[in-house]
Amino acid sequence: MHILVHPVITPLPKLLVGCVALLLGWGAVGVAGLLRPRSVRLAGRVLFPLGALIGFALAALAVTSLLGGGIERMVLPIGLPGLPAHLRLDPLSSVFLALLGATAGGISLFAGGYFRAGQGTAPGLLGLQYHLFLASMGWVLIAADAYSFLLAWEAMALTSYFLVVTEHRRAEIRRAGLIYLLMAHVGALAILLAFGVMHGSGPFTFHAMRAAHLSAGWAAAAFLLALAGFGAKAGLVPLHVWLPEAHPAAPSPVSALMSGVMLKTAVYGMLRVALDLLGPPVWWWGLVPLALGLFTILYGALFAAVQTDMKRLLAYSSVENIGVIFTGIGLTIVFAGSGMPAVAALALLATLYHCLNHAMMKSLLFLGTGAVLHATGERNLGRLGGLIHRMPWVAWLTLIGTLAIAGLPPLNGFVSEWLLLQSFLFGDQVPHTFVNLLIPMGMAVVVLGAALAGYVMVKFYGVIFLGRPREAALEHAHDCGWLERIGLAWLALGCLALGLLPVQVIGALGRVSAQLVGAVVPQASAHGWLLAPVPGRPVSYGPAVLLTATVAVVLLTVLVVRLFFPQRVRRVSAWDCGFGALTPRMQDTAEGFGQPIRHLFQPFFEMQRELPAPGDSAPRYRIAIRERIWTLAYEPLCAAIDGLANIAARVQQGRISVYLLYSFVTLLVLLAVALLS
Amino acid sequence: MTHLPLDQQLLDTCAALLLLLSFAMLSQRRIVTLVNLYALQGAVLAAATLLLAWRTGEDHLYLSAALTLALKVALLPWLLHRLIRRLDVYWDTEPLLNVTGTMLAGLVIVVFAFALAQPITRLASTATRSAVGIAVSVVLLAFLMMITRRKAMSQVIGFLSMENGVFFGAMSASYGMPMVVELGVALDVLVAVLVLGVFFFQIRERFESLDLHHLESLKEHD
Amino acid sequence: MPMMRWWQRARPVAGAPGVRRVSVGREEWMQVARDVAATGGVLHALWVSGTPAEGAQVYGVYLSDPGALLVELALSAGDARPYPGLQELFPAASRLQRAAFDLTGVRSSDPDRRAWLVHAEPYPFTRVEGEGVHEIAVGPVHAGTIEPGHFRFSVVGEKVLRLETHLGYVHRGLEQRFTELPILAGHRLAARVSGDSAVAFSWAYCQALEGLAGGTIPPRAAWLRAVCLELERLANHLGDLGALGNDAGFAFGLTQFSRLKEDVLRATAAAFGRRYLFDVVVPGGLAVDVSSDSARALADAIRSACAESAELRTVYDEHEGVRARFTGTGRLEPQLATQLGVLGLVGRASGQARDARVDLPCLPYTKLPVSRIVLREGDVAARVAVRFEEVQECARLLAQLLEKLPDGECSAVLEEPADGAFGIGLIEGWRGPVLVALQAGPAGTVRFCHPHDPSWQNWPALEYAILGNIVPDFPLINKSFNLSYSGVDL
Amino acid sequence: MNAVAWLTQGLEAVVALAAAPALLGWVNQCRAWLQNRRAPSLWQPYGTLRKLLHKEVLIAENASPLFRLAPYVTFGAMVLAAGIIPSMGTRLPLVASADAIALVGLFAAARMFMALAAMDVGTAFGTLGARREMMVGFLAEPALLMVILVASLTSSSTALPAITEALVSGHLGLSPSLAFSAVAFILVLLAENARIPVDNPATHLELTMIHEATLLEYSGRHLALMEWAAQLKLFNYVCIGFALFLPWGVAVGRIGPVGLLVAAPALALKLTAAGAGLALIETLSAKMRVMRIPEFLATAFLFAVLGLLVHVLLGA
Repeated sequence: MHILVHPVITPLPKLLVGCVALLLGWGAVGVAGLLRPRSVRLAGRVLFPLGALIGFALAALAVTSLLGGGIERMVLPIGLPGLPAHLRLDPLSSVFLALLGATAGGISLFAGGYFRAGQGTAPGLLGLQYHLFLASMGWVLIAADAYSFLLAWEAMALTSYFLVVTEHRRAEIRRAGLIYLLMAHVGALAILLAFGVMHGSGPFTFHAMRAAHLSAGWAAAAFLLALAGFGAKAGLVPLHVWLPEAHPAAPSPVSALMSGVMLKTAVYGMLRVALDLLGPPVWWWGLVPLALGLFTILYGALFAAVQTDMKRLLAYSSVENIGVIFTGIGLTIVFAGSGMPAVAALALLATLYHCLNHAMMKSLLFLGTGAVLHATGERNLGRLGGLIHRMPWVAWLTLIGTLAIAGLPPLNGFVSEWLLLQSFLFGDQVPHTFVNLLIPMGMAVVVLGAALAGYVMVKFYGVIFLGRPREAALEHAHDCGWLERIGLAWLALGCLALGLLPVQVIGALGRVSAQLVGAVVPQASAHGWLLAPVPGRPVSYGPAVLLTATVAVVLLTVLVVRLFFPQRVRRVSAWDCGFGALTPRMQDTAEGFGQPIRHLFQPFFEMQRELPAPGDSAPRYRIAIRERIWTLAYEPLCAAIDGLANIAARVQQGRISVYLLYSFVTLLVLLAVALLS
Repeated sequence: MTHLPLDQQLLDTCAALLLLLSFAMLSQRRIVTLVNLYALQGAVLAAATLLLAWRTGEDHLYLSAALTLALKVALLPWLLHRLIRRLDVYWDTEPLLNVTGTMLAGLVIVVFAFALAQPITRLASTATRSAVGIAVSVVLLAFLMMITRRKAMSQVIGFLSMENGVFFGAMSASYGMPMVVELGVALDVLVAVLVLGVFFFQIRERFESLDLHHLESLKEHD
Repeated sequence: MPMMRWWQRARPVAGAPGVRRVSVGREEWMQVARDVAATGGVLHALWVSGTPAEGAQVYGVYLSDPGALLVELALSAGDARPYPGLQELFPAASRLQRAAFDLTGVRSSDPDRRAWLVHAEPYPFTRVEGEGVHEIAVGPVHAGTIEPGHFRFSVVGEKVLRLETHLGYVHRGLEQRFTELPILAGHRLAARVSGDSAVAFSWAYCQALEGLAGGTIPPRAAWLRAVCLELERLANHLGDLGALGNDAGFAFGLTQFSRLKEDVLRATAAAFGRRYLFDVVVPGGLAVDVSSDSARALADAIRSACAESAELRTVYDEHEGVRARFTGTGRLEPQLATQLGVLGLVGRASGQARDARVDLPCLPYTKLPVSRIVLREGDVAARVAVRFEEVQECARLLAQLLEKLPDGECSAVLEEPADGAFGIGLIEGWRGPVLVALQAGPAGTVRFCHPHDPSWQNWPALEYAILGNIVPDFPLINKSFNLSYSGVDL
Repeated sequence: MNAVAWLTQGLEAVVALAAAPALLGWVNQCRAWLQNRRAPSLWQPYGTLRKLLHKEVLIAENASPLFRLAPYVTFGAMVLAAGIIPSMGTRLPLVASADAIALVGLFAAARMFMALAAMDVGTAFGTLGARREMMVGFLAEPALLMVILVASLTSSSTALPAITEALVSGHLGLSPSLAFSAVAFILVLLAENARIPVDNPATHLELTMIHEATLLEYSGRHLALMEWAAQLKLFNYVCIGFALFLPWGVAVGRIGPVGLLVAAPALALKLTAAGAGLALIETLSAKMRVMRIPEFLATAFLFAVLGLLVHVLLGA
């Protein structure tokens, strides 16, 4: 197969135009909702499905662009004077556009059935915010200058903020929104500074930035600033604090969109800056995201394990997955900077693959919790249970997402995990002492994180869907509607497809590795149906074969057992030790699942516990778990800022003439500086 | 992958075994087992010395090996076992750091030790390049063991294991110390153990326990 | 000494040496209890005879400094007022009072009014409030071949926040059955109160009966009874030590100790004609005599079992895994043990230096001093250590008993007791002090008989010992207590 | 040729299926002898399976289809794993579709299904078993994976056959890092197969058990499949150990059914020795406190990491 390492720039940007049109289409769908803002039927039955169609079209278009492998450019005469909006569609953007379109399509279908008239924002307005959010994310992915990128970035932050505070009448949701907005802006500021450093003396277009030659120090500064900015958006520890607050606060389709897609725009930004705009990366840069990523994996997994709110659990699981992705980015940079492009390509593929996977499975899970929330009105794991009997569609489709995110073959989560480990195995060949020692040890953390994810997911699925209902009200839970089912099924299908067709997906993603690190990996073994992407090593993985073989063995077993041992099946009550009064209270709870983790990883958690006294006739138990990071970093930081603000407040006099004096003095100082330089 | 000669492989294996035994000692709380592990470490050390002697043809290394065997595999463990029986201390109390924590710290120490050994390694002959790092690790791990234990008995064993590390390091870096020094060290160790034995009886008579935190009470209080 | 006041007022009771009886009024009932508690005494037994309609007596037995004090509170007929409950001073009293209510309808002032022996309605367990607390309900049907009892754990994950036991699944109506038997045949039923303490209960019954009938037994019978009692102790301890090893997953221990126990049982069978010593102790003496040859063989068997047990002790002590499981598990602090009035073996592992063989010795223990074995750690390891040391002590006693066995008859004829005569039997069984209170009826019948097992005191202690431990350590802790179910279900 | 290869593949799985109960029987026999007990017959596990298969199946009223699916999935995964592990031959068709990482994934999938099924009925013991099973798993899996990754660093491939072939051909020589990973592997094997000191396969005390607790609600053929899967798992783990540390006797290169026959005695010999060793370890140790298991597995994990470190440091 012929791969274009230096793609040709096509003269007529057909696909890019189509792309812009589709994004505008989302905008239009959003505006259309304002016609009858209170109408649930219009938004649910018409607009959201329409938005879904646009999403699918966008995905199709992006895949076409990716398979074509070309780069398209366009300049739109909007924006600042002298800086029109530059747009560009290349393999990297295409992958993320495909991710956006395909995921958003499924989520929009679900959202069509999900939003009802409630106390929060009116459906029409919600639709506007929702579709503008989608459009701004798309715009981020095709923007090719700092100005339009940041504009779209801020639009994305603002629209998502409004979506987070949909139920703004609750104080904790307003607080979550505030933290989110604050972190988003701190992040945006870092990105702005990064662009400021990168543009050198040229214009603010990405093209100019690629051409600019930065000194080593400035390049490193730009990289670290970008890492801080995009890391804050993605939820990299310690900048993740907004994520477990904001994701659960938002309505479930929005949580799905934020976790599944919005976090990936940050990953896109990181890849764009580190591997494209900054030119060939320096190997040691990679160590920073690698170390932070590894820590994030462990941190996210541990906190997910002790959560009792199902959406917070998923939010922490997102933190963990962002850790995996940033670990991959770090590895890519280390390998690319050490003259190992083929291995760098492998690590990059693992990163991209995990982005796609996480978009699919996390959206699926968030939508699943949305359906549960709708049916039961309950987010607390302590009051759920046994829903597989009441909501079979949601339960079985969510099971696919659960198994996928636990990293089990033959589903998709395993593929990216596998690719990442394969690239880790080259870590000992990095030509820097110590680094070659430490990188393979990082593998241990990835593996531990993956295994912890399995623990977390058994807790998540088991407590919500299996066992006995913990509350009587759950008996009346109902399954979700057909539109929601299609949305869930689409995402589940995505998980399956990504899991079973890695050869094809890797083939398509090869364009990105060619663009960013200048190398591709082989995809298939000699037979053609086994994934064998590891350069120079005889390793292969065939999920389809594995699945077929498993199904064959299982069917054979069923057949043999049924044929030769057709003993009848009798339904009886569960074993109760002769006591005769099993209650739902006799099942492990979310706290119960968290207890061993809390016990084992005590230093991570800040716990306040109230244990019942022995012999107390009305015993009580209470536990509150907080992240130490609040007491260690954020609270002192807030206190410091408060202090500084108080000092600054002295400047405030309330008299116009004093303020004019300040302005005047500032002007003079600036002029003096200009004069002297 | 480069193919190393067989004797190098054997030497590397000995080095790895030494490290393994150090970690095993780190996680062991039963003092009798600690002594046995120490004896085993001595045996591996003797084997390594023998190997090196055979390889380099340096005669005094044969003597070294014999000395190691006699002292560290036979005499000292025998003395220690006797001491344990006499003093009736079979178990160390719960270590200050749990096993996982100790092992993690040990892991970090090994990485650090190899960093430390880097410059020496460059000077050393190819034959023993990797061994220096392991020797430093063994010394530091023994130190860690002494830090995390309460009972004087395990601290003595830690001290002896530390000496093993020093010996292995010297041997691999420069094919052993001069014979006089070696004999001197051996004598020193022996005397140290005897003196400590007497010392233990004194401590026990004073405090009726060998738990060293009792020594804290000797601190002057104001 | 406030206790001396009561002690001087009290009059000796027939049967066990060192027991005195005092009748008190309602106010004094509480005052005695307070005085006993203040001087470090414990409540040993509490029972009620009679009914509210025809008048009832509430009895309490305290083990205190000068000896055992039997306190009697008479409630007049038709007096429906509850008698003052002792649960504040002696936590174990609560269940005794509730059980007494279930049997007789005489109520105490205890606010806890849940039925204990009557299982008519679902038992309301104390619920631990708070998010995430869940329950584990085990029993009455268990996986092993053990007696029925229900355990309700309130846990978070593995951590136990509260344990509540519910017993009474094998209530057999023993007290009533006693009254249907001739008084001279009651020892057979007594032996079956708790099968593993057959000798202790039947001896206690016989001691009470012989006391109230005014008879004495030949010295040889007393010595042989002690042989039986110590053999029972030895066999049970050996069995427990094996089972404890097994519960720690050390099956080697189980097989070895099972074999040792079997050796002892076979030697017992050779000497007494029975593997387990049911119906050997009979009113007036012993049902079987032991020949000097079989006594010698028995002594040999015990000596070798004891030596092997000592060897196995080093195996247990030096085994890292076993040690890790035993040490610090299920700790019952001496202070708490005092507060709960824990008795017997479990108490001795938690610093409660009580042994009826030493404190209130009867023949032959008056002639053969027993050394008390007391440890203070209170964990499973301590309870194991107490067993190991008691095995050695048992072997020493048995050797001496068998060596110095007096000659002569081993049984005497007992006269029928007078109507209304009252006696107490108090024997230190392997588990702890076993008490039988017996009142004769007319013409050789039983008016009233109350057998009391030390498990009554120790079951609540188990609920405390598990706190802060993890769920899977419970079987081990439970086995280290090894309490009787049937002994308290009655 | 292809048909022959698949036939051989099937044969290997069938051999595993047939031999797994005997391995357990052998371990039980050795254990009994070491504990001075009279040993049960070697064929006892077969009898148990036969008995269970002929029994009526009882299912809890509130069990979902997941509960009935889980035994088949678990069993299927274990049979498949038996086909993937090069216990007798290295060049078999299924082997290429899953490397060692996928194999660990397969085990994890089986475990997850079992844990979910245990939670399905909603009893105290089932959920408790599921939690403990996952607690063992989340440390045992990484430890196993690290062991395998250390081995794959030495042979530059995560494919088990490649590792085995590299070892058999002997051009690796002595590898000190394997000493560390072998220790780690033995610890993991004990934990993953519910052996003492992690779990007591002989106990049925509800409060202490791990693996048994997850099976408490199963009966009849479902229980038979679960038991058989557990026996296969033990067999598979022992065979992974052979593939990583003791590959001698495995037929390298293309083999047919005849080659399998030649490799079988060597496997039987190794299994006999391994079974006796396992019984010895179990007899000598006591079951540890449940909350110590993580410490035990962390030790395994760290030993594997140490092996990695030694490998990188010594370059061997």
